[in-house]
Amino acid sequence: MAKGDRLLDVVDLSTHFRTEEGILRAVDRVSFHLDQGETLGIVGESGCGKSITAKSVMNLVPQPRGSIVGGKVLYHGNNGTVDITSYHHQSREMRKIRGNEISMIFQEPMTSLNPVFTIGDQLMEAIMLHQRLGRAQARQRAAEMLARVKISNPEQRLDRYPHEFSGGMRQRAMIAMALSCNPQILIADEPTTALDVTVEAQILNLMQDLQDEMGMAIIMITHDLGVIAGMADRVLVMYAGWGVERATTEQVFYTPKHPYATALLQSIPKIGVRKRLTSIPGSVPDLNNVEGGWCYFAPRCAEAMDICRQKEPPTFDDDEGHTVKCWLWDKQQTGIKAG
Amino acid sequence: MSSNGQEERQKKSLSQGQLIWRRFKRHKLGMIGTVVVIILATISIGAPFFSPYDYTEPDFGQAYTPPQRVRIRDAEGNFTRPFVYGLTQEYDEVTWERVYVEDKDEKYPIRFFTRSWEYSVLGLFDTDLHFFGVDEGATIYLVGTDHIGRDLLSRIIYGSRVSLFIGGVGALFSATLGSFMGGVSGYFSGKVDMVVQRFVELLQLFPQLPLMMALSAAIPTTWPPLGVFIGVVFVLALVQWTWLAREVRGKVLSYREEDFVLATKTAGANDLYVIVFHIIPNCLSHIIVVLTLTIPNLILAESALSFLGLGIQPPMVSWGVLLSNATNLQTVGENPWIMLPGVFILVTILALNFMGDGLRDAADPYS
Amino acid sequence: MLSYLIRRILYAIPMLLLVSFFSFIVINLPPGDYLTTVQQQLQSQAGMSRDQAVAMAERMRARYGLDQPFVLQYANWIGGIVTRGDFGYSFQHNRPVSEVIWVRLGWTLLIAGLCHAVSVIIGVLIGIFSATHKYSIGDNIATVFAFLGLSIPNFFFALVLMYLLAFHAGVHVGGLFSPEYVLAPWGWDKFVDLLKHLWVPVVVVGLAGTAQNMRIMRGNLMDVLNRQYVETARAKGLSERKVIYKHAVRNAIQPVIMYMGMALPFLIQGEIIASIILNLPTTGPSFYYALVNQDMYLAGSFLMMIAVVLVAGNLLADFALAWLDPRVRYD
Amino acid sequence: MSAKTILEVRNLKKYFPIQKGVFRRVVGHVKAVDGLDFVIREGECVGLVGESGCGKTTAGRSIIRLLDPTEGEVLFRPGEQEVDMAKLGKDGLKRIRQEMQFIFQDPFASLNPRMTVGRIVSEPLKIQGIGTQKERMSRAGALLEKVGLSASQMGRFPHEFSGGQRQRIGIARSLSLNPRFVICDEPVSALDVSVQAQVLNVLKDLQQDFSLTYLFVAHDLSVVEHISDRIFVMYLGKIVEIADSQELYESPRHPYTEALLKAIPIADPKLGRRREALEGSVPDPSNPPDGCNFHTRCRYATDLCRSEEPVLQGQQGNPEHQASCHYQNELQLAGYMARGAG
Repeated sequence: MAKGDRLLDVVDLSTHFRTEEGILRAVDRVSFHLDQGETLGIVGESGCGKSITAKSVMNLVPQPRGSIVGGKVLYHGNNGTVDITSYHHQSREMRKIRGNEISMIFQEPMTSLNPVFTIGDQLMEAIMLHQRLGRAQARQRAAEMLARVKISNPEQRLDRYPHEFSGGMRQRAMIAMALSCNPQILIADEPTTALDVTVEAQILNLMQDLQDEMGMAIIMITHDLGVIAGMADRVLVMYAGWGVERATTEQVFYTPKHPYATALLQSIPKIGVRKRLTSIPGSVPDLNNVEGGWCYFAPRCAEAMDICRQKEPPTFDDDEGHTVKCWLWDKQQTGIKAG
Repeated sequence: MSSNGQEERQKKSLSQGQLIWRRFKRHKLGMIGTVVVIILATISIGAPFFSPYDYTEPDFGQAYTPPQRVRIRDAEGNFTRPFVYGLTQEYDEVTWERVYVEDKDEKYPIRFFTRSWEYSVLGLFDTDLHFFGVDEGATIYLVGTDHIGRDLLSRIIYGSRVSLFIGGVGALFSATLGSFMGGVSGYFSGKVDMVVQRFVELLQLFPQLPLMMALSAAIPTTWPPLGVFIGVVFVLALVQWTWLAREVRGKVLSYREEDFVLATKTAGANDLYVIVFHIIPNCLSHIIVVLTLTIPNLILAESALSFLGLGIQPPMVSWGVLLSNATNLQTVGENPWIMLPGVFILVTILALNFMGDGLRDAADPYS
Repeated sequence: MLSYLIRRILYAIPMLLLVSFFSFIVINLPPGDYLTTVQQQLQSQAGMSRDQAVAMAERMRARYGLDQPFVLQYANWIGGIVTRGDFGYSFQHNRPVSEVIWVRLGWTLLIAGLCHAVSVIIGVLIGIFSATHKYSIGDNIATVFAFLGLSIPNFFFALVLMYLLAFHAGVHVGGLFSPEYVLAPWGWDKFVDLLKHLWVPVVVVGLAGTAQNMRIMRGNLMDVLNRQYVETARAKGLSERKVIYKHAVRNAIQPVIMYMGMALPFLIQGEIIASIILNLPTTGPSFYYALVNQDMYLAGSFLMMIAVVLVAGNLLADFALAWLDPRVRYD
Repeated sequence: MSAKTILEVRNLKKYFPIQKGVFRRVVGHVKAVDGLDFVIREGECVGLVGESGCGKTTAGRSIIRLLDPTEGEVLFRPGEQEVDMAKLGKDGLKRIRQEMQFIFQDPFASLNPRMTVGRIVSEPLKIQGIGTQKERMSRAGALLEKVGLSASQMGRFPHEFSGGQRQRIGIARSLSLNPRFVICDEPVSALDVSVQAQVLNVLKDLQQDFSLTYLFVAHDLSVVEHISDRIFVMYLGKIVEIADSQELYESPRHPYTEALLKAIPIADPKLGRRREALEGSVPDPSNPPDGCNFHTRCRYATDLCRSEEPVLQGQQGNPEHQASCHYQNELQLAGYMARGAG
């Protein structure tokens, strides 16, 4: 497969949760795609559904309360195109993909490794499972992977337990584990949020180096616009379960279309610019049992119109693939921006 | 915003207590348990009213009467109001044992709010009103009688007073002691904590029942039944408090480091203020849960002690005392209904456990 | 690891001393002693005068050291235990205590140990099932069973079981052997007969423990299943079986092991009361009669030995935990 | 800056014992805060930055005596009189609490879930015995309005508010005693980006309106830059650099500061592409390296750095800009602006 080939098509993905208060629409008709070797950033604030989107792609939605209720996740793998949502979450087919073709690393490096097994055990597990290697070979490969994520003395470190590693080292070990089977896609769910800036920079650089070497595509999930700007080729902005804007990183940062994206960019403090921050008033709506039929961002939006409170905005697409889910871009409504 | 905005707002003006109550109402087993507990408590408070017979009055002619069946169909197969048949005694011709036979000619309807033996209400006035009974000349032993012909149901109802009281008061006593010790040890840590913790550990190294047995054996046999009763409550509470003390200590330790407690300290509050206004209110729901779960333990312990003759002494009755008549296998085989007080213990403990579990889930939904 | 173990063992020593002292205090609480009873008997049955009886009792007190101050009595007692394995004299049995307790303690430990093993295995298995089939019918049944198990007083359960077996199934119950085997030498038949009797106390005593283990395992496993490393294991592509049994259960079982140390008292107390009803030759009945008759050295020794067993049980649980969890070892 | 000094910290240390072995003997100390010296002047906002474990939170808590310092003086001068916070007894401490307050990081843990917002905000007044119940409540209402909430929400409970709102309630509480000096411990790090801006703006407005002095503890360098006049950089329990905010970002004097600035993520795809990363990780604070703390990770380190500990001192010709580096006058370190931003 060559760089630029389509790897993943997510179409109208909806994932819901049953909660005490009713149905929570964590992910609501979200679409995006991913090409070979590129990095897609998914950005949004807590509770916007970005993590659940990633877990849906892995078919790892928390059971039994959550389920994928609509849409498709088309994975164009080595064995042709499959729709991941059509597999049972525990099926053999799904497990062949997980950890082998699509891997994932998580936000909390402190808790994502099992405390009672050695790092080596945990690394070898996936290698032995997917690559059908014996223990000795798997151990060999595990040590190689640790060396690759720049952990010194990999042979000795294999026999260590997670609590003997620092946060940054654990995240490296997680990356080694995720990449040990040469996956096509690496999903990184806030991989550096729990880490210090200097360690964050180490980890992000490492991920970029490994991407250059191994050629996998990355889905980078984060709330940090700085991380997105540094890593992503294209960006999906999420708000309250919706994908509100999708474009190249340059487009999103320099010519954002959705008022939420614009406001978000203005609300982060910039060094050297000491003017008052533009804050977004209010807070994210409670997504339990919301009735649709309006734009969830309207109550916080400076440019909200009547229609925003009455009708859900459709997604508008310019010819260059820059999409936005906002009434301001409807020619019938304004004509100003959409011009 | 949306049509459910109204509801949103309504939902949101609830205190923690109200939220707990809302969650508790959704817990089915918890609610069932609570209803059973309320019924049991009502019956034990109104024991004389609900007892058809005087529980202390022997009737040697009626010894070991089996439970009488309440019928709603008479011999001709017609449905009528509930009634019992009269009983006649016969002797088995082979074994010469006494057997009770229903006399199908004598029908005695069950009457409600009847009058029979007299009792006094709170020492204020005397009355002879009872919840149910039958006309003079017949008997109504719904769960049979004991070896000297006392109505077992009345005895169970009176026994519930002692059993529930011991459970409730003992739990309250041990909860007070436990919360105090746990709170002090958790909040002040250091040496105080060391001493209390070692003592708690020491007590916990002994299985509760043998320890209670040993302590109960220390209650002088010369004491009157009421004295023994108070002694038993003390013994139970003294052995039980350590459990709560540990839990409260843990809670206090975690709350002590909570930011809201630190915030109060930075406002200049002293330890007493912090404990009274912040730590206790936050531990309270937890303490109530543990208290609820302590009651069944104590009822169980009391019944075991009394069963062994080391607890409540006759003529006072508790469920354990009643069951102590069932130690002889031969007697039980011939009169199996004397095991029935055990069913009451089981139901009570089950109901209290359900209630406690429901409360715990409601108070601490994320643990 | 080693320092952890040594610390636990060193810590147990003062605890053992405290336990013995506390046992001795408790046993000395009742007013009077065994010889008060003897004195009354001498008066009423042997026809002695009050003065004669008192004098005789005093002589016996002096002989057994019961006229000494409390602390000295304790020192003598504990000194005898530590130096000679002498636990004092049982007035009731007219024999040294050490001749009475060991066999009985052995049976108690055997039964409690069996119950422990059974309740851990069954409880953990049901707990795993329940947690992985949350809110299913099976889970609900298991939950109700657990509540029943925790709520039924075990003397009542023993009673009902005996009644059912004796009068409805026609089985011999009570004791550990059928009458014909009690005095018989050990052999296969006697062993089979033992098993036939042993299951009753095991079921009676093990029920509550099983229920408790099931509740703990269910709660822990449900908690562990929400942990990030379980998700990591799933994301690797491991089968659900492996995710649960290798990654989740291994972590969830630690509190069960910790609880094993704490569960021992419940099992032993259950065994004691069940034995009294089932009339087993274990500590239970003997302890009970020793208490009733103020046979203080015997009762005190039983109480202390039970606590000693618990100290040992807790130590074992600590070691097991350290072996299972590298974080504890790390110290 | 010629304003008078409000807080002077001298040689502040906070060690936590480490117990090990069979007898739990104290075998060493985690030197969380290891000798801080600085002054804070009235009306300024000082940012205290550093990575996790550098001791910044411990420093804040030791100053306000949530922790008792192991050593050192904390001279606080709210009015004419000077007190040493580190040596105050209970009564003195209670009185001084009116002048020095604290804002916590976690908006969920810092409000008692069983109290109404009105009670939470007015509680410090009650503890200090100020005013009648009615007066206290009206002050609480006014403060809530001040932080952008409504006085009508006083009867509600904390769980009914979002993270940003809760943080503002916490701020209102800390201002109820009308303090002069407030220590803000990572007040926005638990919040979402859009809400973070609300809280930062509130903090800035309040500083103006109540003429407050802030010690702003944080790990996010862009947030700190935004709100602070001067910045202290901490590494392994020590301050390594003190400078005016703008100067620090333009021309850092300590290699660690330089490394931090290079690692800041920039929300600009053209500039933020690749960040230069500091190698290695923070050494064990119970066993800090000899010489300069930072030499194990410093790209400029020499033998001098490995053997001799540098002192925090002013630069030639610029005594206000202090750094603890042997080569602070020689090294040409790159500032944040060198990355093309700003």
